[in-house]
Amino acid sequence: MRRVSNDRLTILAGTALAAALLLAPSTPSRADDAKTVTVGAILPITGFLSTLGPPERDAMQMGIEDINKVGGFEVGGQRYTLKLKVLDDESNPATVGVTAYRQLVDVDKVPVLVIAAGTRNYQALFRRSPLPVLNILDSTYPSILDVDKHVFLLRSDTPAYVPGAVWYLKNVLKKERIAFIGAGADPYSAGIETWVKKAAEEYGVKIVSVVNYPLNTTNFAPFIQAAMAEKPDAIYLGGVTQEVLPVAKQLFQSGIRDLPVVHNSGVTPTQAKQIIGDPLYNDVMANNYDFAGTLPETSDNPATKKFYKDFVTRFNQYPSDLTMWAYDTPFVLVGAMQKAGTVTDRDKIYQAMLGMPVPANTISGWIPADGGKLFHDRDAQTMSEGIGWCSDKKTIAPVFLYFMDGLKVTREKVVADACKDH
Amino acid sequence: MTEFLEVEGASKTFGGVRAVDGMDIKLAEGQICGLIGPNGSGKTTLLGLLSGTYRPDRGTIKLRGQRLDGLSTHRTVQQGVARTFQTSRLFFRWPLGANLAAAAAARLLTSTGDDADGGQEKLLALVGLAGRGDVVCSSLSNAEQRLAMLAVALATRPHLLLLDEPAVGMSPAETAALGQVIQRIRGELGVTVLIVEHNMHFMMGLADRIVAMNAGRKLAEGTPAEIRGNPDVIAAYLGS
Amino acid sequence: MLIQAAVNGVVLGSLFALLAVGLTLTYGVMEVPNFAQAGVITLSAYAMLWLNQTAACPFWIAALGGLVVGGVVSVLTERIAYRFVRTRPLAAPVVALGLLLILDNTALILFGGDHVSLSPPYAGDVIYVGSATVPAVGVALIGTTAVALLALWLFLQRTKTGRAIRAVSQNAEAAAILGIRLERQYIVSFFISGILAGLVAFAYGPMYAVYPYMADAILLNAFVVVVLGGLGNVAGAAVCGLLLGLLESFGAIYVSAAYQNLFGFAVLLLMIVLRPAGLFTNRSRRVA
Amino acid sequence: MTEIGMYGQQETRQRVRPRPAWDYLGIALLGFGLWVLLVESNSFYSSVLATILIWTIATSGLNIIAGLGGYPSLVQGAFYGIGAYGSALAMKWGQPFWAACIEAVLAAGILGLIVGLVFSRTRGQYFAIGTMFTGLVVSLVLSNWQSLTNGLLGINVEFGFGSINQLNVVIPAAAAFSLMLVRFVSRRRLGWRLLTILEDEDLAEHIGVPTARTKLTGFVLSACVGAVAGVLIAQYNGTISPDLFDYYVGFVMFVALSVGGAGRVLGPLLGSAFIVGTPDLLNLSSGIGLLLAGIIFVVVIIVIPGGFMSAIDAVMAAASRSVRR
Repeated sequence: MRRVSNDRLTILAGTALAAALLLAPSTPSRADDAKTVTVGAILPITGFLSTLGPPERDAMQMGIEDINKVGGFEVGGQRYTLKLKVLDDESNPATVGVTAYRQLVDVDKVPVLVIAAGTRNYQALFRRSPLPVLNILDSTYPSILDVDKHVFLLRSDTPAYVPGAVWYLKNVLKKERIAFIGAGADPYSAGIETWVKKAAEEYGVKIVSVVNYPLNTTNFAPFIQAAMAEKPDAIYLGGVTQEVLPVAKQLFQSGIRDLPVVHNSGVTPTQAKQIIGDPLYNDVMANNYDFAGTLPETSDNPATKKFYKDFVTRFNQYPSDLTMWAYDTPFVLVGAMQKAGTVTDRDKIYQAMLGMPVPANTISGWIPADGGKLFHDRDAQTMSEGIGWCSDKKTIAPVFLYFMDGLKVTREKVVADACKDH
Repeated sequence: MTEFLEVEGASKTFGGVRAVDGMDIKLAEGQICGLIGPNGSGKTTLLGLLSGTYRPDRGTIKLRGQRLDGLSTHRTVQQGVARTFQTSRLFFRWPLGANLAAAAAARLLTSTGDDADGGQEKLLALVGLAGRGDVVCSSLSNAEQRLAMLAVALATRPHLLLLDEPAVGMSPAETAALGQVIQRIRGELGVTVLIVEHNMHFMMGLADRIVAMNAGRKLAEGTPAEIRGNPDVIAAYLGS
Repeated sequence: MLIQAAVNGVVLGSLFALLAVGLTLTYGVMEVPNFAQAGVITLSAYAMLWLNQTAACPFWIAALGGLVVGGVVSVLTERIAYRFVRTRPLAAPVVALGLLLILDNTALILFGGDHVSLSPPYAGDVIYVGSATVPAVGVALIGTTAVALLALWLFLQRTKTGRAIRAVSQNAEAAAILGIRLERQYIVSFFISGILAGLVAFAYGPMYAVYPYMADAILLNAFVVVVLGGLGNVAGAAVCGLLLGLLESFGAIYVSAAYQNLFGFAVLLLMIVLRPAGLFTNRSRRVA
Repeated sequence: MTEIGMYGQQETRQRVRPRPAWDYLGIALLGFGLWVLLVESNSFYSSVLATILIWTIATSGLNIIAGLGGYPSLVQGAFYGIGAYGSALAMKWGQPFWAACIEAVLAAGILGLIVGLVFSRTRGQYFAIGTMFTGLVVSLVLSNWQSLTNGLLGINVEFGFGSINQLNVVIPAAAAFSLMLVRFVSRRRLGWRLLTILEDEDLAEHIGVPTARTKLTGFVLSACVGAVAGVLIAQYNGTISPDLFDYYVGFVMFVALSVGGAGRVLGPLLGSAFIVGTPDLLNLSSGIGLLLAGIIFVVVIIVIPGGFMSAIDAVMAAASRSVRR
């Protein structure tokens, strides 16, 4: 085989490239439409978090449309409208997300960045070009708020809802022996495990077995077997919807049907039907309990009820707590920009965000911190809620409302006959 | 006096089959020795033991008093043993000259640096491939490839050259020419040659001595004329 | 406990065996590590799902349709790509990866990335074996594997085409000299391997979920099986599949669940070092 | 002129009368051009280019064992990962940056030595499979050894350079050096020995090439260069997590090398530019991007077996023929 030497080619390429670059004028940066502010978000549209990203995107779009519908908003005497730009991190922030980050922050120059997973992966980037970052998904423990002072969390953190689930198991369902089955590689699951243990110790419940299955497990039989060996009377599953539901399904398929199955996934009936399959899902979900933020569908607030109806009509899907929080996200951004009096100065917007009040027209029922501020140490909080399943209506209903004060359950309200009420 | 090549009790077993079973051979420097025997009698395996392709299970192999058994193949080559194969093996995508240069350079590591360049043309002339150094090996004819393989083996500057059926696929005329090439190799380079070959006629005219093998053992040894008349050899060939 | 672990192991082993025989069959005739098999499984599973849910076919009809899709897609991979790299063993893995990307992402574009469930009528049933419980879907998997392996064995031993495939697998050149039409055997092997992929989709889909990358992870385990069984050795793949399933199941219970997959990989690496030609073969032509 | 001639008969002449190093000058110019491009373009394109250059280093390393030696190593991603994790952890444990770099490269070299020894007897697809599963084991360890690697969350990396500008110089320089290294090795003893192994390993042994030692040297060198790339990606991203070094990364690096042109000096650059750059620059949704990547892999491998470099050769040969006419 003849091989031509690389000599000429290398020289040609090198000189041509160097010459072209030295001669070519640097490309002018594209001038943005002065009256539109881009809301930039990196969301998991595909990958193992793909149950979460798309509804959040849709809800943010709805929120933006609702703001634009009334003529946008005013900052410094100038009216602006919003537009949404979502990049998919494929549930893989360290590789895909990092690129998306540079695109939104350095090329599109968004004033505030909205992110979901991967906060820790962006730490170095936060330091290189700081800007206010609003996380609307990641409640993993230890909290992502310690990553950078520019990070805000627009949702309740793990310690704000997990202990309530254990409290409910002990005091309402009268269960004493919990088996924990977690997604070993998922930090969200690890955080839940930590707080289940803390709560169990506090309330006097026994954790009889803890098993964690590795990444990409599809057959949970050995893990279920290991968990069941200690004869638990309740099962706690760690992880997100796509991790939790397959385990719940295989628990059912292995004949384990009488024990309550508790998780913190924010699963909607639509997702349950899709992931577990019809008609099996109704049976599998029958003894499931899901503890997280309040759901829009169970709210008394008319604006929240309207959002729920609109979302269901438009996307043929039930919105979750995350979806509701995502709807509020553009309102929080507008509030911060108005308080800061700028739509471009990232530092001023950051300072404004630290002390901003709960913005108007939000629907999530944010519980303000001292002085009416939205963020408690950069974390915005709502009531938490436990939901159960109503087999006859094939849907979910709230069984427990609460707010955690440390490990103390406060403002609690147990709904006795949830399915009838609802 | 130490013999040039001295093999004592060499044995090799493959999966329970004794391919070579206690072979003894002595060769004097500058000899052309033929190795004959029926199919499966262990000739090629013995060649493999000498060239370091295999390691003997038992027995010793000494070249000029130096132990060869236990050495890896490339160490054996560096001790001055080169071989060719039954089927043509060359770096087929390379020109013949590059094949020779690679072989020469590999050898240069342990011996003093000869002029590889001048040597190359001489070698090509010696095997009758003068001026063919720029030809890519895959486009050489079968006979040329067999000669080229010989040249590559010689480029490692061996003292002992092992040829495994060098005349396979050659016409009678080409075979005759090969015989002359081998004579010249012995004559001009002083290389000792051990040939495995089925073509008895070719062998009888070429070899000084012949060793006959059967079932992994030495059957007979002697001049071509002695071997031709040996009843054991005849029986082995005709089958008993 | 012991019985339950054994039962789990047999279910898992059946899955590995079913997946591995398809891989090893195509490896045998063509020496390609057919990573694209995972993509064929995905497309076949989505075909079943589409037929079952969108086109409202009964489950069994949908399953049959999915098998055909699997066979056809598999033959397409051979016709469009693999046949061009037959003589280039080092190009084959690259092409295989490329095909896997194509098939998985075709599924992603057509059906989205969500996990969806394939629900056979028996999805919720449980069968009790002494003190152990087996999901009906697990029994279906064991049954499918048993029937498929038996059928494949009969096909390879008793039919003319089957014998031709074995001949090609042992020595393609010699088979060609004997007048066996290689092209035909390649196509038939890939079709069968596609059908086997369809069977994996049918039996495995209901256990976990259908999504574009559903078979990528288990394919690695199956690959361990293929190498352990001896590349191209169908019987070896079947036996090693079961062994690996049991090993992983008992390993998960008695050693560590987190490193379950690692047992298989560790055995594989040991194997490559100690007995490079595989457990069930004395062929050594592919190694030094 | 053929490259073959260079490590053949001209090898001995070269020692006496070295040729002017036009190749090195060319590569240096190329590196300079890439540096200009890196600092001139906006941060998004710049980051894509930096990633391409870091991949160029890793695949240049791979080029030694896989391109010159013909051994399809699929474990390069693991060496890349060990470079990244090794340097990040060493710095976390208080080592200065330069020491951390050396330790990370040494760690990769030692692993390379072990893997090379373990698979010394395997060839072809068995070697590929063995190295692939080794990569798999490394990536499993990276994601499961929580106490060391912090699992999937990954770890943050201390910045070892004075400024980002320094890093922007180091990356193209290192890429250019990695190309030069392959160019250098290919004309030296190690290089032509690897090439004889690529052609026919048994014959190589029979002309006196110590094949086992040669492969091992090549493999360890590949591992070390891969680790250098890992150090740089850790510095550039400021954060690392196991999915950056998943087992398929080694596979994709091999694909990048094959697509660019295995055994060719510029092959890694072209292949990396193509594999890393295309999805990002075309800004495709992930499904369509990967589908397209898959189609292009298959087409390139089938239609131009020698990769882009051989296509360029063909074009240049045709051009020079038409000029002469």
